[in-house]
Amino acid sequence: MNNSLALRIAGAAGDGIESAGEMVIKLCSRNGLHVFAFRGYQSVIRGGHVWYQIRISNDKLFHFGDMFDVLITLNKDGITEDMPWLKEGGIVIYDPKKFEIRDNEKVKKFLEYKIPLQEIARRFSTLSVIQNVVAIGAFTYLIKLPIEALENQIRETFGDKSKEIIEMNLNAARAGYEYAKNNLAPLAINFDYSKKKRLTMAGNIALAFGAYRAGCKFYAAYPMTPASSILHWFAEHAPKGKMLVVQPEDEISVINMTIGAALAGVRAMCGTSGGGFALMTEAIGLAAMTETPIVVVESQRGGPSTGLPTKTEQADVFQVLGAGQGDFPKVIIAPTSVKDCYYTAIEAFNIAERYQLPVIILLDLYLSERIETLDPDEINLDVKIDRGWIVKEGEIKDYKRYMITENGVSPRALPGTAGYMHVAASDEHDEKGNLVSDVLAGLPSMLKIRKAMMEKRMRKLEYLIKELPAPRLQGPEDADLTIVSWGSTCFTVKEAIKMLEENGIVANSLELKYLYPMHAKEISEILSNAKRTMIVESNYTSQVGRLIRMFTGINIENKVLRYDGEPITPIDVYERAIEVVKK
Amino acid sequence: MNNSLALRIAGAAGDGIESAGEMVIKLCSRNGLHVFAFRGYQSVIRGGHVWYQIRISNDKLFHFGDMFDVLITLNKDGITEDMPWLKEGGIVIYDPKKFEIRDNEKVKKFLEYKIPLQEIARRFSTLSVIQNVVAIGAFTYLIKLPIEALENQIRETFGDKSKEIIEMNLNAARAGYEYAKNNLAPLAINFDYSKKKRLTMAGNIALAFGAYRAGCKFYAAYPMTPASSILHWFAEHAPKGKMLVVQPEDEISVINMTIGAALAGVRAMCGTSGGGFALMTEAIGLAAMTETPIVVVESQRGGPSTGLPTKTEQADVFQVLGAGQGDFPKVIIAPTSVKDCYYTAIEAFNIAERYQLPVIILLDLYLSERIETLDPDEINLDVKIDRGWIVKEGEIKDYKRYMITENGVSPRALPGTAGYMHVAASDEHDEKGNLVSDVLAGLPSMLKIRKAMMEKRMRKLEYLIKELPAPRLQGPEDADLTIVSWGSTCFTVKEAIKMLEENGIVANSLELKYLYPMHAKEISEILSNAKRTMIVESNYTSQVGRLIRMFTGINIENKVLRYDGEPITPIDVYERAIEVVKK
Amino acid sequence: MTLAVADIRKFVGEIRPDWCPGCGDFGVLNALQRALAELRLEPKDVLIVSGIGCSSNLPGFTTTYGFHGIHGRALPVATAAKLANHKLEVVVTVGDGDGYGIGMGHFIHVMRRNPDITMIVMDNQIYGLTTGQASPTSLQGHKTKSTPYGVIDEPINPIALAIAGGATYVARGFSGDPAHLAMLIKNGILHKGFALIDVFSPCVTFNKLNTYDWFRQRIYKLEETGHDPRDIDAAFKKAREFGPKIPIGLFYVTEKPTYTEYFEILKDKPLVEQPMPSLEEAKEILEEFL
Amino acid sequence: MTLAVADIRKFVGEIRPDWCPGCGDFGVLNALQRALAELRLEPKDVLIVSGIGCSSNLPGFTTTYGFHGIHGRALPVATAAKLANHKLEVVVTVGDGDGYGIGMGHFIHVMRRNPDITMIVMDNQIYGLTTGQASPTSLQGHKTKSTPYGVIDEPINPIALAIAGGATYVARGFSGDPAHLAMLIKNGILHKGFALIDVFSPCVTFNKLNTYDWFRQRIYKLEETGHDPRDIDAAFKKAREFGPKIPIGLFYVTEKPTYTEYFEILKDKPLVEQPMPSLEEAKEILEEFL
Ligand SMILES: Cc1ncc(C[n+]2csc(CCOP(=O)(O)OP(=O)(O)O)c2C)c(N)n1
Ligand SMILES: Cc1ncc(C[n+]2csc(CCOP(=O)(O)OP(=O)(O)O)c2C)c(N)n1
Ligand code: SF4
Ligand code: SF4
Ligand SMILES: [Mg+2]
Ligand SMILES: [Mg+2]
Repeated sequence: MNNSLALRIAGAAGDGIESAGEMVIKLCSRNGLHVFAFRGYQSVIRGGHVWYQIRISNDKLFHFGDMFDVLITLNKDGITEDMPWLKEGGIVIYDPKKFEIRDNEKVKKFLEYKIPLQEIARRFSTLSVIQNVVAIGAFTYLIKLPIEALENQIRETFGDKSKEIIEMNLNAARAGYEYAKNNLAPLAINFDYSKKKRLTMAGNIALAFGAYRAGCKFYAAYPMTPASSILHWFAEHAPKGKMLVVQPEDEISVINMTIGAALAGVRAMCGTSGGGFALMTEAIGLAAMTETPIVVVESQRGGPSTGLPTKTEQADVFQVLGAGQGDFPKVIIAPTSVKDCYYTAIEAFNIAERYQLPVIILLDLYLSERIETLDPDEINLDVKIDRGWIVKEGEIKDYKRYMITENGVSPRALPGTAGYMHVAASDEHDEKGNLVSDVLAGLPSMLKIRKAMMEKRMRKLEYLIKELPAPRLQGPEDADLTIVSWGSTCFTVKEAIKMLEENGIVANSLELKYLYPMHAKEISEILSNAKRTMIVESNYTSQVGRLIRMFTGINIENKVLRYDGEPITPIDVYERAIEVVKK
Repeated sequence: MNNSLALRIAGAAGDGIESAGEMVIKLCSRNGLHVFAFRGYQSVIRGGHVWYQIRISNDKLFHFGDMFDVLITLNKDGITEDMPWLKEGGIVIYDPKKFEIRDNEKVKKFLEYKIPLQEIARRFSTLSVIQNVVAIGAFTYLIKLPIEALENQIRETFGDKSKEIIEMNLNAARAGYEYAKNNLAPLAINFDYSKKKRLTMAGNIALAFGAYRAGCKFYAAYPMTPASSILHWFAEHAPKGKMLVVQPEDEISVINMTIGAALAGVRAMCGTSGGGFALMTEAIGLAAMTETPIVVVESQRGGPSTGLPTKTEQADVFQVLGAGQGDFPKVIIAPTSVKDCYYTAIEAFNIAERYQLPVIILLDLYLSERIETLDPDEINLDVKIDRGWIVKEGEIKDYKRYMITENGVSPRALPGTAGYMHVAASDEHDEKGNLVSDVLAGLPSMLKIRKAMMEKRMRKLEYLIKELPAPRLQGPEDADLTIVSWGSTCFTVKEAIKMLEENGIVANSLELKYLYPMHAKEISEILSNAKRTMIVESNYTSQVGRLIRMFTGINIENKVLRYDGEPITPIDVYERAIEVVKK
Repeated sequence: MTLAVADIRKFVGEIRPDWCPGCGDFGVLNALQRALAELRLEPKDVLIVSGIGCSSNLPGFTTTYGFHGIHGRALPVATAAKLANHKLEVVVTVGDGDGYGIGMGHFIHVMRRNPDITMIVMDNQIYGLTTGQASPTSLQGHKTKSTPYGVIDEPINPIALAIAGGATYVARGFSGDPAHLAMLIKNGILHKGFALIDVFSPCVTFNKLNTYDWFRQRIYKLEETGHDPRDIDAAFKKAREFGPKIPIGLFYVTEKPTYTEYFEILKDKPLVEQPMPSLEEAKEILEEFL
Repeated sequence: MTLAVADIRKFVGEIRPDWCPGCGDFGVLNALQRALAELRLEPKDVLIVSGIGCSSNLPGFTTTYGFHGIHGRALPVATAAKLANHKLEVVVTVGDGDGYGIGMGHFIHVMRRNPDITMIVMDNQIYGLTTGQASPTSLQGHKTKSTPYGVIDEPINPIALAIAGGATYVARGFSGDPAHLAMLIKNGILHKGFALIDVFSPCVTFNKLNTYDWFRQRIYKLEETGHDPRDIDAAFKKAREFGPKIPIGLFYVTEKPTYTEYFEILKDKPLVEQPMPSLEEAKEILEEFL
């Protein structure tokens, strides 16, 4: 009896795989299970081969599963394309009337659970997507959930649809359930349905919700996979959340609007992927120079250039690090889980406003789109909002917008406040904001001002890094191997470490969230004390490996790198770890 | 008797300081002297304080002079602002009728050479710029050149002007000469005027000329200091050089046009500074992904953001390194002298076409604008042009634009060639150029193609680095100190090392030109063997220091960093070197 | 003109278009292939440049040279490719988001230069490839993924902008009428100078408002009225007609020198065929530095 | 309106403009200061947003809030600042290169949204700050540093583009006539919606062609003709007049809802004054994830 299971639903784009997946996810999470789900799709609207993989368990999950136990496939491609990842001895659910599996296609052992999906579905509707509901009905039986659970779920999902539609779905679900009950054996699982409902969230949405919670009032974006769902969430929730959402002509406008809104005093954020971010880089420097606090989300996808728009990668680290000409303070944070996306959004706004600089949140498709379950109390709504030093009328004399201070942070006055009028300028300026680039540049007195302003701005990072929680080694100190990961891959490593443990190998883990500024001292200490080190990241050149070496001098020699567009799996990490430890 | 002298001419913007400087430069270079000149000015058209500093010598020069020996100032600002850099005991040439130097302004000892510039000038013209000519006339006497030398120079310079104008200038020059002869003592210099004429070139112009020589047929740019003079040179020489020059609506258009022209088969280049380059980053990836060879010039200036538009800095290294999302091959070359600008342009085109990728030439204002003299035979016109693998009709069967090869380079077919039609795509593609991002992404077979294509592209850098000349240590191997410099600062270090030598300290020098890919092994070896190391660069964070550490693990602990907008001087390097060696 | 099927086939690529069944872009592709065939062009002499979007996948479905660049930047690539080799027939095929959203700056500026290229915009009033957000031509009130409560911004008017921007050939087609569209494209390619052909090309998946039917109920052909496409004022009036009646066809045409013609050195031969500078020529320029 | 010198002084900053003596931008600055004074605005309530260029230095010479951003991007900054606090009077002051060159995309798109901001373009038909290259409004044939053999591209027509782009107030002034210009600016600010005021503002240093005299010989005032600024066709005709006679004044005006008005939540109070979400509100949204 297992208490964990991975299901893959596969079919053609347009087959409704996404909504079928979502229904399964909700069905499980609302019945007290943990879920971890991820979707495979292409940069095409119809006709590609798509899949949704949903891992279900009584316990917290860290990955959607290297392999899956059960495959529901709506077409033959599911057999030819998905078979490599079906577990030996797994189950394939399919409609034998639609296609047959030839012997030469049985490259491994599996059980065939044949269900006449189409035939059953036709009883209720001519819509082919109803087949999914039949299959989910059967699956509900197989995982030993009562049909009522699915019925409730259907009523919720189609709440705003007509009675007929709801009935049609209910009937299809029941028929699938009945068919399975009469013909198939339930799975050997032992799910505990007594726990309370869990939240399900994708990384992007957790981040959007966190931003909302932090008081973000302005979100701007130009559509771009995999960041678009943030835009959609904000657009949907704008009236309720008293927020403005704009979709301007391009990403240059997006970020400059974000700066404009922040200048006027609201918390403002924008989001994009690598290509859109490339267009924003000039204005990242503008935000830093004018000391306007903004939050920019970059969700990475397969590059270079248009690359693999619907696939994951973590290869934009140097793009965000190098964004904008010149030396200036910026912050790069890569949240490590869906939950962390929520808290990172809040933290990002607090940092941005406390230090009056641009904060970049670096996600990737895998974190943006994967779905995790959370206990409701894991999302603490009672969070600290720190808007930094915004001066009120009359509060200060001899106001200087860019006053030189110990930690580099100067008093910020919002337009409309009497007495503090000034120009926020992208040219080098003195404490008052007056340009020194024009008439004065190069004169002896101005060389001093320039130097002081550069140092004032750069000091922010020195102070900030002291405030940020330093990374700590997770797991036993004297492990055989220290695995470094960042962002979306951290959870994968957690799972790999469990697998290693089960095989008698002790590994510990260094998860990095703050990429820049970096905790060089602490990381250096940890890595110097490690027996062996290995880094895990989804790119070709080991970008964060390079970053670490740049700031610590330490070369992490062993690497798990993947750049084919699919997320790194625990198996990838596990296998390489074994090699490293054994060599 | 010195055989070297530094002159500074100072005045208000609009006083004609630039053309006065140019006249002195030509006067000297055409009479067989070496010159090294640099200009200080501001981001304002009129009213700023500007200067031109010209160092003159019998020998090759590497800097415009930490301090100057002679100041010609047209206004009082020259006294208040330029005095710090006048050598103790130097000479100030000024018009006592225009202003007087008060005792409290004499912060150091200097000789006053008073010339009634205005009065003399008025004899010939009401144009105030004629004062410059009078001053240069006097200067000609002071450096013991016959007046005929200046007369010839004036005739050349005003060759296309009216007879009256030429006469007016000649008379003013003669009058200045006469006045000096009658009233002032010539300088204690020993210039050798017997050598043949030398070329004078600014870095930008040497680069433009090199590009022309390399067969560049298309130059695109949007005006931006300090890159604009490349545009002006190309625009001027387009008809003669059979080139097209365009100035489109923005830098995004600039680089995409460059790609379009290169695609169609001509050698194409574009140029900008940091802010414009920020807008180009997306298309850098496009060039790499479509494997279109382009050359992009980025001349750095004081950042961040608009920053100090007319001042120098070397702080865009990470911007160019990180340009564009994803991992892909690009090349970054930072020429180290004016002469090197010429050869680098040619090399850049050869690399771009041989490896079908974007090559970025990284200059800075100091190198772009400084003027050096060269012996005519230092500019070899008989250079090698290597256009790489361009396939002719019928040459190849089963044509695949992105054929996987050992060194990653595939056969390039120009549109218009029969039989090789294909699409060059920014999406990931197979060898034929067909997209794999669309219907196929994520399928098992396509994961392989993706991986192979990534590796094919990245292999280019592995092959290229082997071809590039590795950096070598200059000077004695067992020096007390190894000084690392790159780009525009290399020459400064040369001069500093001479100063150290004169003071009994032996330093050697590692000059870096190829920043990416980097000769990690060679650099690592050199630095590991050094007694002490020090890096010299014009930025806050020691960007190339970081780069070196990233690729070698070696931290160059001692640094000479300057970020006030002025070029690093030999004295800056010398003083820090002494500290480092003595500590 | 009689046209053998084989002639069109010459432009039909190996890759089957991956558009949704019924997508308007099929009609555009067919019309373009037909126009190229009717013009008796050789695939090797045609360069189709696109950006990113469903529509921008078009070059991959033909047999010509193609460049599938980045979002919004087809026009600069195409302009320079034409300058570098003006023997090529250069066609730009993009979406409304690509051409009029992120690419707006280039769109306005290309018209000042009047390069002899033909720009076909598959205007489906939606962002197709990114799964259905509002585009610059989405109508006010349209509910999309990014505007669940309806579009606020007024749609841009590409025809009016093209006329004001100085385009020399301004037309609109409908992918539901490929013969008419092919005629517009053919004339656009024949036209000496920059030709814009905005095409109503319905997105059957994400735009449930502006469907084939929606257009069929509204469109009429300018050719069937007395419209004089040489009259800029009449054209500007017609350009603003977008309600119960929507005109398609040729709005405006005029003659101006093309970009290529302005460059003296191109009179002789295309840039790509010009020789590298000789040693003598280089020496002459080097003299300037002495 | 009687206006004390003190009223204008209120908007005169401490920093002396660093423009060349005689630069057209002085007239624009004066006219703007005058318009703001006549409108009895308080400096604290005015936000002047600019880009980069000689002209874009303007905010530094006033006493209001200012944002001196990057080249070409003033409009997005200004649009969003206005959305975030619509109590602010937002004015954009940029050059022709900034507004019509690199900023063209934003220029066209801002008009669709009709935010209540006033855009003043100091159009000197040259790139001033970069020392004299051709700009998008440079006339054909004009010899500049980047076009030593004369400009090739046809100049863009900002007035025609603004009309085609949907601007609701389209005017042109001349910095040599600051009283008239101040009137245009004042009415532009009073106008509810996006107002464009293109200003002939000669660059005395780098544009030796389009001088004060050049304009004085050509310009006439639309107000002094029978021009009806509510007639879009007449406006489009007038917009194309650019030869021996060049009209200045108000070309076109109309009414449309402004951007701010479209957002329900702004009816109540400016965005910047809206409270953070309460714990209850947040809880309610969190429920959606259960
Ligand atoms: C710089 C950049 N931003 C955003 C995207 C994402 N993107 C891809 S296609 C597209 C819009 C597609 O709409 P349209 O141009 O109208 O073409 P359609 O798909 O409707 O044919 C967008 C925004 C991108 N590829 N690059
Ligand atoms: C992205 C970018 N490209 C180029 C520049 C350089 N630049 C500064 S001002 C300017 C043009 C100035 O012309 P205009 O906007 O007409 O203003 P003017 O100086 O004539 O008032 C340019 C190209 C820049 N600052 N940023
Ligand atoms: S999503 Fe729309 S535009 Fe894209 S292929 Fe489908 S129908 Fe065509
Ligand atoms: S250069 Fe031209 S635009 Fe700039 S300040 Fe001088 S006159 Fe004015
Ligand atoms: Mg579209
Ligand atoms: Mg201008």
